[in-house]
Amino acid sequence: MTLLFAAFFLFILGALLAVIPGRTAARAATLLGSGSAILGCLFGLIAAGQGLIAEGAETFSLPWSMPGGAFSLRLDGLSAFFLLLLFIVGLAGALYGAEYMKGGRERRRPGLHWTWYNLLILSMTLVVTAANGLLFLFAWECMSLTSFFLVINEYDLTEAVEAGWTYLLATHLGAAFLFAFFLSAGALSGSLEFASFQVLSQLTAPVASGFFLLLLVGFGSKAGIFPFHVWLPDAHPAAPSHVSALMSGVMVKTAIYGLLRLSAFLPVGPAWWGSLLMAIGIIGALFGITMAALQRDIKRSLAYSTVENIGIILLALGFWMHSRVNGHPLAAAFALAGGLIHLLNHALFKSLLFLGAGSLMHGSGSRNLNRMGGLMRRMPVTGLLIVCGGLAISALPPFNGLIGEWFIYRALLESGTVLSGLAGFFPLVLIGLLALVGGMVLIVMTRIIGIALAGEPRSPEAAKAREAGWPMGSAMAALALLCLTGGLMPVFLLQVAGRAATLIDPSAATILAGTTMAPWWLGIMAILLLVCILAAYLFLRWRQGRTPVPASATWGCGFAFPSSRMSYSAESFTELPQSAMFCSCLQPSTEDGREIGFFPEARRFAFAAPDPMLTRVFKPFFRWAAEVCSGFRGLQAGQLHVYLLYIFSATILLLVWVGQR
Amino acid sequence: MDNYNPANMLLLLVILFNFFLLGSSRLNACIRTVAIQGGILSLLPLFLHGFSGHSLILAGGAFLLKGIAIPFLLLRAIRQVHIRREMEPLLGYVPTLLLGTLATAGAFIFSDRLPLIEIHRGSLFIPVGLATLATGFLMLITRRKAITQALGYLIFENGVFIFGMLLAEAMPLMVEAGVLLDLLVAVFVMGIVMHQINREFSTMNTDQLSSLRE
Amino acid sequence: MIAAILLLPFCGGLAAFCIPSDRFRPLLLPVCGLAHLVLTFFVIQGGQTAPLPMAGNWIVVDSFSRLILLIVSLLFCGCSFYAVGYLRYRIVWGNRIFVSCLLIFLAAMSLAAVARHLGLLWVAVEATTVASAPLIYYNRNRLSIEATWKYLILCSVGIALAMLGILFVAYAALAGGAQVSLQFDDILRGAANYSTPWLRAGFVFLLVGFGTKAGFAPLHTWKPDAYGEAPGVVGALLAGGLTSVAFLALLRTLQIMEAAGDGAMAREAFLAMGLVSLGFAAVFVIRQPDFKRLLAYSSVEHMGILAIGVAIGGVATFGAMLHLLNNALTKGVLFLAAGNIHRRFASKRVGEVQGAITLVPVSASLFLLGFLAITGSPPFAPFISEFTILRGIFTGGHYLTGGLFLFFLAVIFIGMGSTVLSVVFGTPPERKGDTNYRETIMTTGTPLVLLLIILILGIYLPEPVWSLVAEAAALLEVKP
Amino acid sequence: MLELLLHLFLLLGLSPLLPGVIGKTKALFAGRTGPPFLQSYYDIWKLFGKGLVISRTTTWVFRAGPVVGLAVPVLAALLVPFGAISAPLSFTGDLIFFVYLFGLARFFTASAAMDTGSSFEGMGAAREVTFSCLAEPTVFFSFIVLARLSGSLALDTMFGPALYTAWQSAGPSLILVVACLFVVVLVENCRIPFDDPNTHLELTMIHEVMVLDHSGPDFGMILYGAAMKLFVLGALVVRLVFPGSTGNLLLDTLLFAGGMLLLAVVIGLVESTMARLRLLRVPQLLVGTMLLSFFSLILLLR
Repeated sequence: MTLLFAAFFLFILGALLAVIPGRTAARAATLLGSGSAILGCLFGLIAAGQGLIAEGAETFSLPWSMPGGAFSLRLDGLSAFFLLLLFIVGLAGALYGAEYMKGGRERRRPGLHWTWYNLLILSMTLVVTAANGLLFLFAWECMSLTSFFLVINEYDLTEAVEAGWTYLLATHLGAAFLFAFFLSAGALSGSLEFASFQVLSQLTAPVASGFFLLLLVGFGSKAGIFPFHVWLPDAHPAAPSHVSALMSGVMVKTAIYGLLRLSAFLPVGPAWWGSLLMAIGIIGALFGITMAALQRDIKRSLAYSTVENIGIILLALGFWMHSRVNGHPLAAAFALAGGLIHLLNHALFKSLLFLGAGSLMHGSGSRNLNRMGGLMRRMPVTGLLIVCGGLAISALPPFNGLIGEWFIYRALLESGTVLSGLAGFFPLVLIGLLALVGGMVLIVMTRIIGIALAGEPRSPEAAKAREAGWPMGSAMAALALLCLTGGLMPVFLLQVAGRAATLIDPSAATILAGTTMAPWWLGIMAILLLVCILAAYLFLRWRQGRTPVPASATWGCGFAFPSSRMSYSAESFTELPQSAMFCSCLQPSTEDGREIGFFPEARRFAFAAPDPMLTRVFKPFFRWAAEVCSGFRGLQAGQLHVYLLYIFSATILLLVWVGQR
Repeated sequence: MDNYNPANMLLLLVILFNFFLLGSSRLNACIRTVAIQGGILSLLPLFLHGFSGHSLILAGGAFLLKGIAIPFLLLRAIRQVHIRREMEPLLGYVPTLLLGTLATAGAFIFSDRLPLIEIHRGSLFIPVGLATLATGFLMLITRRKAITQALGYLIFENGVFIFGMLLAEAMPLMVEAGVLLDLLVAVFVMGIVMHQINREFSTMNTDQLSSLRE
Repeated sequence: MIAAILLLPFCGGLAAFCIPSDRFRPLLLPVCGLAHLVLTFFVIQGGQTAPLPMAGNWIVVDSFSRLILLIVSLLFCGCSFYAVGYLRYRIVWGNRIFVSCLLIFLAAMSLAAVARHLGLLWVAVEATTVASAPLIYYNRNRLSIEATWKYLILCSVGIALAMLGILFVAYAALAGGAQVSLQFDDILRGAANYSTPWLRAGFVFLLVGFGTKAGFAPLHTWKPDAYGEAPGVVGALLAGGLTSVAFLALLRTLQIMEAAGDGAMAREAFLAMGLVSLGFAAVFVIRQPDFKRLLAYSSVEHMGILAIGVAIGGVATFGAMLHLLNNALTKGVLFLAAGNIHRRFASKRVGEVQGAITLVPVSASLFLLGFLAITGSPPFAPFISEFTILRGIFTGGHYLTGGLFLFFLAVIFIGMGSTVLSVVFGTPPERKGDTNYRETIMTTGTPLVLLLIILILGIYLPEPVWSLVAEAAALLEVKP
Repeated sequence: MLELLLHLFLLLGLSPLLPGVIGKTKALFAGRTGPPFLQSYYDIWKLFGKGLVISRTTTWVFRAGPVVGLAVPVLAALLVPFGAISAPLSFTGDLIFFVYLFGLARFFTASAAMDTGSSFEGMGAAREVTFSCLAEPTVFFSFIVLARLSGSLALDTMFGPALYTAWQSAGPSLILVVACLFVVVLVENCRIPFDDPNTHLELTMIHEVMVLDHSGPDFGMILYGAAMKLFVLGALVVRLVFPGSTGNLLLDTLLFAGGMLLLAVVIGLVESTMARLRLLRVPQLLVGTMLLSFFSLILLLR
C-alpha cells in the first residue's frame, strides 16, 4: 500500500511538474511528465504484484472532509489484477509517448498532455482501489475528464473535438446511471462504504435486477458494449496512440472491473442476467469485427476490434453468471477464467497494436491504410512486433490470445456437450458464432498487415518511412514479449486470473486452482510448435545453401510494370466478405464511379463506413429531442405583459393550491 | 363601525378613481388621478389611528411622495419626452373596464369569506385594497406605454398601502419611510429609463421592447 | 463592526459619486471590496449574534447572515479587481454611476444579509433592485434599455407582492391574536399561534415575490435578458450575489413556516418550484445560441437545485447551503470568463464566437472548466454539493424526484456542453483581432482565483467552512 | 514412441501420394494416362534441389509462409489418430488448438501472398481467408457432434473406438458430419468445386495464385505442406468412415492407408465429375454446409 501511495505521489508530482516548463521547454516537460509516470508505474507494478501474491485484502481508510465520503482504499486480488494491467500498459505508454510526443503535430504542448496522462493513470488507480462510493464516482468522473482532455489533444481539428464531445456525452450519460446506483445503494445500506454494501445481498430479485441494469448501462457506456460503443471508434483515432492504447487497453476495462466489483454485492441473480450479457456480447463481437473489416483508418479498425473483444469478454462473463446459476460450476469457472484472461491479454496485445499503429502513422504520416504499404521493409522492428500483435489478437498459437479464447471455448463446450435440449442449444450456437468471429479477426488482421506492412509503398511518405527510435520500439517489444510469455506459460495467466476470481466467485477460484493440466498442455503445444517451425526453417536453410538468393521483380502474371496503384487496396480486400456475409445495414456507403460509358471521363470513388448506430439511431434521436425542446421557445417571447401575466397566474395557482390543502 | 365612515367614503372614492383610470384615455389625467388617489390614501392613517405623531408623519410623508413628488416626476418625464398623450391600450377601454368591474365585485365577495378579525369585518379596506391591486394589475398588462406600466405599478403599490393601513402599528416608522423612499427611487429610475427609451426608440411604446427573446 | 460593514460600501458609493476622475474612481472598488472582506471575516470569526446596539434588534448576524455575507463579500472582492481591469477598456463611457451603484449594491446586499426585520429585509432587497438597474443599463444600447426596463418592472412588481406577503404575515399575527411585530425573533416566537390561512397566503406572496428576485421559473423571465445584456462583472454579481440574497429571504420565509408548524406545505411548494425551474432550464438550454443567456438559464437551474435541496431537508439542506457558496463562486468564474470572450469577439452568438481558445486562451479554458464545474463534475466543489443534495433526495426515498433531477441535469449538461464547446474550440472567424481587448492579469486573475477556490473546496472542505455551512443548515432543521 | 514414429512415417511418407492418386484418377476419367503416382514426390524432390528467386518487394514474411505451412500440419498430425493408431499427443480441448493451428498456417500463407504486392496474390489471400472463415464453424460443429457422442473433448477419444457404437446410436448425424468434413477437406485444400489447382488462369485460383512467386525449396515446402494438410484432414474423414479397429497394428495401418487412398480416389472422382463453382456461389455452399453441420447437431440435441 505504501508503494501505491508513492505511485500516487509520483503521478501528482508529474502532473504538476509537467506544466511548469510551459510551451518553451517541451523536451523538459516531456522528460518530467513521462519520467514520473514511468517511475510511478514501476512502484505501482510492485504494489500490484504484492497484492496478487498476498492472500486476503489490504485496506486503508482516511477520513475525508466530504459529506458521505471517506478516503478508503482496498487492495485485493481483483484490484491487483486490474492494477497489474493498468501499470503495464501505463508504463509502456509513458515510455512510448516520451518519444511519440516529440514529433508531429503533438509537439505543441506536451506539458499539458503529460499532466492529463499522469492524472488519468492516477484516477484509474483510484477507480480500481476505491472502497467508497463517493470516492469511486469522484475518481470515475476524473478519469472521464482527463481522458476527454487527452482525446481533444489536437483541439484545432474539428473531428477531434467532435469525437471528444461524443465521448464525454456517452460517459457522462452513463455516469448518471452510476449515480443512481450508488445513491440508491447508499440509501438502502445507510452508507457509501463498499463494506456496508453487503446489505444489498438481501435484495429481492426484481430490485436486484434493477440495480444490475443500472450497472450494466452505466458501465456499458464506458466499456463500449454494443449499443453504447459509438464513442469508441471516433475517440481512439483522435487521441495520441499511446493514449488510445491506455484507453482501449485499460480504461475500457475499468468498466468491467466496476461491473464485477459491484455486481458482486448483489445477490446471485436470475439466469437472464447472464443471457442478457451473452446476447449483448456476441452481437457486439460480430458487429465490432464486421465494422473493423470495413475501416480504412487503421486506428478506427483497431477501435472496432476493441468493441469486438469487449463483446467476447462480456460473453464469457455472461456465460459465467448463467452457468453459475444453472449449477455448472466447471463451465462457470472456465468461463470466468476465460473472460479474465482474455481481458488481460487484450490489454496487452491491443495496446501493442495501437502503439504499432502509432509508429506506422509516424512513419507514413497517415492513418489511412491505403497511404501505407511496404512498411515492413522500412520499419522491420515495428513490422515484426505488429505481426506478433496480430497473431496474438487472432488467438493464434504460440501467443497469449489463444489461452483466453481456449478457456472460453472450453467452458462453452463443457456445458454444450453435456446439456441437451434448449439449454445446450445456446452454448453451441455461441461456439459457432465465436468461431465465425475468430475467422473474421483473421481477415481483419491479415488485411491490416497485408495492406499496411506488406507490398509496395502506396504513398511517397510511406516510401520515405523511417524506423521509430528505441523508446517506442522497446515499449512495443516489452508488450510483445509479454504476449509471447503468456502464450508459452499459460500457467501464470491462469494463476493471476484465479487470484482475481477468488473475490467474485470463490468456488470457481478453487476449481481453477485445481485445473493444472490444461495450461501445461497449451504451453507444451506452443513450444512444440516453435520447435517444428524452427526445424522447418533449418531444413530450408540447409536446402537453400550458402548461395545468396537472387532477387527480381514480382511476377506480375505477364504484366511487366506492376505498380502499387494496381495492388490490392484495403477496400478490395474485404469486398468478398462484404458481398458474401455482411447484412445490408452494415454495408458501407460507396460512391462508385466504375461504370464506363463510351466516352468515360474522370470519375472518383468515395468510400465511407460510418457507424450505423450513431448515424441511424442516436443522432436522429437527439435531433428529434432538440426539436421538441425548441418547441417551447415561445414561452420566452419577449413580451413584458406576458411575463407579468406569468407572475400573477403563478400567484393565483399557488393560492388556489394552498387553499385546497 | 361608524368611526370608519369617513375612511369608507375615501375608499369608495379610491374605487371610483380606479374605474376612471381604467376607462380614461388621457395620460395626464391618469397621472393626476393617481396623484389624487395617492393623496387620499395618505389621509387614511389620520382617520384610522387618530392624530398620533406616528400617523401624522406617515400621512405627511405619504402625501408628499404619493401625492406630489412622484406625480411631479412622471409629469416631468412626459413633458420632457414629447409623446402622444394617449394610453394606447392593448386591450380596449370597455373590456378593461368590464374586467375591472368584475375584479372589484369579486374582491368584495371574496373579502367577506376571509377570516378577518372583528374590527375589520365589513370595513372596506380589504375589498378596496384587492380591487386596487387588480386595477394596477390590469393597467400593467393591458397598456402599451412604458409610463402607463409605471402608473400601474404605482396603483399596485397603492393597493398594498391600503393593506398596510390595517396594521400600521406592525410597521415601524423607519420601515414605512424606507418603503416610501424605495418607491420614490424606483419611480425616479423608471423615469430615467423611460427617458432613455424615448430617446432610443423615439416612442414609449413597449412593443419595441420585445427584441430580447428566444 | 456590522455597522461598519453596512456603512463602508454606502459611504464608498457616495464618495465614488463625488470623485471627479474616471481614471482613479475604479480604484475605490478594490479598496472597499478588500476592507469589506476583512470586516466580513472578523464578523464570521466573532460569531456574535448580538444585535446592533442602536438599531433595536433589527440587525443581527446569524448563521445564514454569515454564509451570505461570506459569499457576497468574496464575490464582490473578486469582481472589484476585475472591474478595474474591465473599466480600463470602457474608459470612454465614464463610470461614475457604475462605480457608485456597485458599491451601493454591495451595501444593500449586506444589509439584506444581516436584516433581522422583515420590513428592513424588504427595503434592502428592493434597494438591490434599484441599485442594480443602472448597472444592467451600463452598455446604453437598445437591448440594455429593454433588459433594464423588464428587470425593473418585473422585480418591482414581484417585490410589491412580497410586501403584500409581509403584510399578510403581520395580519396573520393580528388575526391569530399574537403580538404583531415584524421583528424576526418575535415572529418565530409567536408563529405557532398565527392564523393559518393568512400565514399561508402570506407565504405564497413571499414565495412569489422573493422567488421573482431569485429567479425561479416561471418567474425568471427577466434573467436571460438582464444577464445577457449586463457586463460580465454585473452578471457575476447578480447571478452569484443577488440570487443568494433573494434565496436568503426565501430561507427566512421557510423558517417562519417551520416555526408555524406548517413546514411540510412550504417544502412542497419549494420542491414544485425547484422541479419546474429545472425543467424550464433544461428546455431553454438546448441549442441556446447565446452563451450569456445560457449562463442565465444555468442560474435558473441552480436556483431550482437549491430549492429542491432545501425542500428535501436532512442531508440535502447541508448540500444546498454548500451549493449556495459553490454556485456563487462558479457563476463568478463563468460570467467573468464569458465577459472576456464577449469583449474579445464583440459578440455572444455561437456562430460568431468560435475558437476562443486560440484568441483568449486563459479565459476560454476558464470558461470550459467553469462549465465542467457548474455541471457537477469533480474535482470541483459543485460536484460534492450536488451529490450531497442527491444523497438527501435518495435517502429521503424520493426516488422519482431523484430520477427527474438526474435526468434534467444530464439534459442541461448536453445543452450547455454543445454550446460551450463550439464557443471554446474550432477555428476563430476571419475578422478576428478587430477588438482592442487583450487578456491581462486584471481580467483573468479573478476568475482564476475563484476557480482555484472551488477546486480546493472540491477536494478538501476546510473545517471552518464546514461548520459555517452546517450551522446554517441547522437553522432550518431545528424549530425555535 | 512407436506411435509417434509411425505417425511421422505415415505422414511424411504417404502424404505426397495423395495428390498423385488424385491426379491419376482424374487422368483416367479424362482418358489420359496422366502423371505417375509418385509425381509429387519427384516434384518436391526436384524443387528441394533447385535454387530460388524471390521478389524485391518481399520480406521475411514471404519466407515464413512456406515454413509455417510445413510446420503446422506436422504438429497437427500428432493430435489426430491415424485410423486405429491413436494420436501421440492428446489433451482435453485440443480440438480448439487443432483448429487455430491451421489458422496460423492460413495467416502466414495469406500474409506471404500479400507480401509480394501483386494484386493477384492479394486477391487469392482475400479469398482464402474469407472461405476458411466460413468453414471454421462447420469444423467446430462437426467436432461438437463427435464430442457429444464420445463425451470427451480430446480429438483422440472423439475419433476413438467410441465411434463404432456411435454409428449405431446416431448414424444420421454422423453421415451428415462425414459430408461436412469432406466439404471442409475440399475447401481447406482448395480442390474443385472451390478452387482449381491446375488451371492456369490466375483469376480463378485461390491457393495456387497465392504461391505464384514462391520458387525452389520454398515452393517444394509449400507443395509438401499442402499434401500433409490434405493428409491430416483426410485422416479425420477416413477415421469416421472406418471407425473399427482390428487390434493388429499392421492391419490397422494398412486399413488406414487404404482408406486414405480411397479418399484420394473419391476426391479425384469429385474433381473430374464436378465443375468449379462460380466464386460468389462458394460462400453460399459453405454457409449451407455450416447449417447442415448444425442440423446434425440438432439431431443430437433433441
